[in-house]
Amino acid sequence: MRKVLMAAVAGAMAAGAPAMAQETLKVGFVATFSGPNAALGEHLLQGFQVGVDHAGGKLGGLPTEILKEDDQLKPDVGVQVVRKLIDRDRVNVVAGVVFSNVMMAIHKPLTESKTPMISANAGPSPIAGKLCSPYFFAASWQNDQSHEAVGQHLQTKGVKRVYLMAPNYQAGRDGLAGFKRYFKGEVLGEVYTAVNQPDYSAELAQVRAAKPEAVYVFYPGGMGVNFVKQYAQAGLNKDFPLYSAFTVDASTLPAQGEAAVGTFTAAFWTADLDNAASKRFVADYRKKYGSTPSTFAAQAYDAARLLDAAIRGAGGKVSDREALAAAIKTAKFESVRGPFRFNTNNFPIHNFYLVETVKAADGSLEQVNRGVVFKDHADSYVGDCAMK
Amino acid sequence: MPRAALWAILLAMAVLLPFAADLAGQGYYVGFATRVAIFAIAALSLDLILGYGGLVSLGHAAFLGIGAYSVGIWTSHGVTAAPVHWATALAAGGLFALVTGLIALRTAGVAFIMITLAFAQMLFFLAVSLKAYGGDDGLTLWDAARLGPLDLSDDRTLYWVAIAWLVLFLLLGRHLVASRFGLVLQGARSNERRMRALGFDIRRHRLLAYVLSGMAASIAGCLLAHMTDFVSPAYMSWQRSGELVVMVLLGGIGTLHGAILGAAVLLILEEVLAGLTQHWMLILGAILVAMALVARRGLHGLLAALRGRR
Amino acid sequence: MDPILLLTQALNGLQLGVMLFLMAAGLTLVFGIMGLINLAHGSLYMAGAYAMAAVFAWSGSFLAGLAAAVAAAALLGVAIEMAALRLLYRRDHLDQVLATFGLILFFNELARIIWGPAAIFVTVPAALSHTVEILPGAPYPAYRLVVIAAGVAVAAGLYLLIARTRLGMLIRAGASNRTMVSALGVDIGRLYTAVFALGAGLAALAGAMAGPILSVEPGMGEPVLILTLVVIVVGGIGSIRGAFAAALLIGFVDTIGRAFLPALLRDLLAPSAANAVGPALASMLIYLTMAVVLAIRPQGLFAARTG
Amino acid sequence: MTPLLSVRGLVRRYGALVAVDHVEFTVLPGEVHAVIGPNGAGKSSFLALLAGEARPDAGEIEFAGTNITRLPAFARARLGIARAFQITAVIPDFPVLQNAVLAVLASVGRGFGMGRAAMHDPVLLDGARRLLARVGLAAQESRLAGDLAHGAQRQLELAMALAGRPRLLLLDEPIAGTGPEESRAMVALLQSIRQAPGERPGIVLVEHDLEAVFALADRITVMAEGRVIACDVPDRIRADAAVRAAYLGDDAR
Repeated sequence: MRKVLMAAVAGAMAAGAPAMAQETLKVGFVATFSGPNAALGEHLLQGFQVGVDHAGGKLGGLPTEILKEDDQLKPDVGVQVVRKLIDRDRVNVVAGVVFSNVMMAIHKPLTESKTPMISANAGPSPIAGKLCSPYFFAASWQNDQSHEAVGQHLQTKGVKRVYLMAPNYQAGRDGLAGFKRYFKGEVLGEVYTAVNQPDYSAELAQVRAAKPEAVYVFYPGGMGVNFVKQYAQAGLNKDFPLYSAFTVDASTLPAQGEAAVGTFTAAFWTADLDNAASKRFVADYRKKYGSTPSTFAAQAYDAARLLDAAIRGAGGKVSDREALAAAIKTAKFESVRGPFRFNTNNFPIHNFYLVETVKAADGSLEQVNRGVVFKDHADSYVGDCAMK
Repeated sequence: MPRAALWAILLAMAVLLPFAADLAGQGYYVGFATRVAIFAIAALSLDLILGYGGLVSLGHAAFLGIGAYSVGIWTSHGVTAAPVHWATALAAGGLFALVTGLIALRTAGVAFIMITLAFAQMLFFLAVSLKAYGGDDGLTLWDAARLGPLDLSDDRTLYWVAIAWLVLFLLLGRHLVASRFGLVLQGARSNERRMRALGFDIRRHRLLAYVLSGMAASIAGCLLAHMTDFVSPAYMSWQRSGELVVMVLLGGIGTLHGAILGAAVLLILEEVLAGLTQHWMLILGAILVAMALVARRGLHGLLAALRGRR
Repeated sequence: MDPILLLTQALNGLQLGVMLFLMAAGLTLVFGIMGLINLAHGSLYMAGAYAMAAVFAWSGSFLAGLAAAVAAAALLGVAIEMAALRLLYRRDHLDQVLATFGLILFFNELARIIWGPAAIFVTVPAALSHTVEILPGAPYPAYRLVVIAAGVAVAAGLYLLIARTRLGMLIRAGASNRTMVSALGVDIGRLYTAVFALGAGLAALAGAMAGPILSVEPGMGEPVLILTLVVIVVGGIGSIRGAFAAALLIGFVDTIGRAFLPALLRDLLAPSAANAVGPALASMLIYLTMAVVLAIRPQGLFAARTG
Repeated sequence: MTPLLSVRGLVRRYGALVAVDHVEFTVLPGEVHAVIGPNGAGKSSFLALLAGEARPDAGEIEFAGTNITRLPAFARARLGIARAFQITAVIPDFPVLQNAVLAVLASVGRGFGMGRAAMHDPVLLDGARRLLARVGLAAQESRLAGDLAHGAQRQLELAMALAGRPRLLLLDEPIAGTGPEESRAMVALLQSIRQAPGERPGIVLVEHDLEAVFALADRITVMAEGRVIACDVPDRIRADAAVRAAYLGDDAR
């Protein structure tokens, strides 16, 4: 029941292939591919695909087989497919994973089987802290980092009174906590709404009554589409500038349209970032899929590049899991985000940028980089991690 | 084929499965079979009230959650003895069923469907707000549950335990539906008024059935937690309750073994179709519609009809 | 409490209420008359939203989008009814549950194949994109006011249709006594199809009007389906009046709960406890309301006349 | 003789309609007390009140010295009030024997009986077969009750009602709608029930078939528009001018 997306291309392309007896690389790619939240899984896979293409279809020069599995956004299904990948398909490494709750569920079977995991999105705080593992690597970020960046920006800007909103789950609570870690002004309201709540009119009325200087929210996916549209319709964007994280991005912007113009967010990467790796990625992604890549795609692309470098570093011996994990940790690759290195907890230390959504001259919507907020930013949970 | 022989063959297959999987180098299928057995227990328990009692619950996944959190909460406090988890789940599931059943059984039909959904949703949101136990993100269980000398994190061991529970519940269930209690329950499904006029306090019978069913489903929840080493509110989402209903209907209501069949077929269909195409839900949806239109009493009815025709 | 805020929240509750009523009216009619539990009602809502998005984008006219949504969903409803559901009227409710659950999976996936997995763009028509000062210092989105007005107008129209017209008479008769309607010499099959199309059209109208407010994506019908089921059960199955009352009740309870409950709890409890309990309790509130209503009146607020 | 059942001032309203309007009514032990009246007279509502399926708005019901006004249907059944419905109420998807077993179970079993098999219990089976023999259905025990002819279903229902050796039988039109053959058999069966030694239950008989009523009843109560307009022995009822005007005039053959 496997889905082989890419089989090995003939050895002709493998210029730098190791001379030893060649192994085959098997990558388990787990993400949410069905149901209402399938779009993000697609973004991850597409970004990863471009990364594999850039390695000539052979990550680390090895014939590469990608086994795609759908976690259906159900933690127990996630565990089931990961077990299948480990026990039956004997994959060398697992990548992907959109949602934190799925990541948390599969963390144990991965760690216990010593299977290297490269997260292309989810970076839950427990895994950055107490549950950190030598086999887990985040090619994305730690959940809190973007929130911290926005908090820092508002603090620097001298904003005194903010209003905070997020869905009522751990990532939402972590997010607002991260924001408050760097924002020291007054919090007029801190509202947690039901997960996947469609309508925010009641909460938006409270925002207007509170009269904050700025509003900061965390509403990923469909929630973000609803929220940003309704925020603009209520006329709030004129009076209270909207800051957000993971709410306005390339995956939601098409559906938000002009409602998102003028909102700010923070990210580790934007499509207009000026470095060679990013330019190449954006150009080839556009060529292949006809749209600007999202941050999700960029993370997954980095995951593929990271893996490619690591396998070369390990000399192609992917069956030795400990060696592969060690090689991932020390791998040097050109990240689309510029400087990239792993902290002791295997989460990246990297820059964060302020991002504004604007309407370009041709009427299209773009997310523009407005400068660095954090340089070489490490996450806040690394202290809880026992790895040194 | 005589029934006894059929059962013997099925049991033999269940016993041989792990060895066959090993032989074929496909140990993964033991885990998959465990999952089937777990959902079969949940579906079987639902069939007791749905098929025999005529009570359609759209909140049965709540009991999966109760069982799973019984394991999760104990484990997070360092108690890994599975019998403690199970006893807690039985007590908590039974109590939840008793309290909600007292209210829900005042209603019938669609109102019953919805009120059971309401109680499950309340429990769902309660679990989401349980920050100490992971909230929406769930709780990873780092210490394996133990049953005496046995380690339940071992695939093989858990498989045997799940099969043992399934067989136990199937035998208990069959005994129960053939008992006086079962006869009254089925009579009440068919003609409530007549049963009252005969002097049966059918609400008490239904409540007891609901409690027993909830307890059995809670055990399924425990096993699910043992298997995934993970607990989350997602186990009790209303979609999950809906899937349990679909399993029972697909297999054929009011037969017990139909529920097992339904659970197995639905999980296998998901597995197979997802391997064929990304758009497997389209096919699954069409299959379910066709089943509802063509086969009157699920797969069980379909098989019986085929046998009859031959 | 701030009167302006209260008024705004009341309007929000009303707006949610009328949307729920549009959904609930069709579902409760179909249940009351045909005895059909149609879980795929949310799919018709989704169909309405997508049809509106497509036609609005193509023609640039919001009204054309609205009309197309209603027409397309009504046609889709007729197609579903004739192809599958009419075979299920006399069957067990459980067969209906299985079939319509299958339809949900089918249509969600179909939408994903046609429009992709991501949310698609629908905006409010330019003429309604501003806010209106309902009171000094209380701006309210013009579009939502129009939604409220449209919802109330449709409710009134539905009332007239049912109270005054021949179709309405047949619908009322059908809800209380099915055999009588066939005894009147009415083609019951056509009546059923008409009622189903009416329900589908109303659901699509709700979906189409929600399009500019909510994200139009596969699976958008299920959350609203659950709320709608809550509404019809609280209102009393088969009763349009009950659906109207319950839709407003649920709309208000949900809105007021979300708006004021967390703040109220913050006054009563420690902040951290209030932050943990508040949102959970606000999410539970409508289910709590339903459980209380059903515990006291198992037949719902306005039980359709039985027997 | 103290009455087995006595009803005082019983009222039941449905909205503006007063279905049962201050009804006074008694049944003596062993007596067949028929209730007749035109359609919509409130007979079925009255019977539902006696059975406990509906609650009265006013009035008292006393049975064998116990006030049962507030008791639910199943509790009244346990006191010895059995019931046959106007629309035949057997368990259609059970075989005939299983229907009878249920009825016997209702009379012998208290508690849930989870540990005891139902269809292999000789006590239940023997009792059930005796009942079926009594109403002449022994040969049909393995057929589905829903497949029986209408009259046979009526007989089965009566058998089920008799299982608990009831002290009071509430019969809602047991004869109406059956063919002449079945109707004669039912009258004979009812005669045999009231004459069976040791049992002699009181019977409340609501019936349209006046021939049967006059053949069976010891007393007849005539209802119209929810009220009792006459209550007397059959001969006097036959002669009562008011009853004739209200009812018999149009209906008597």
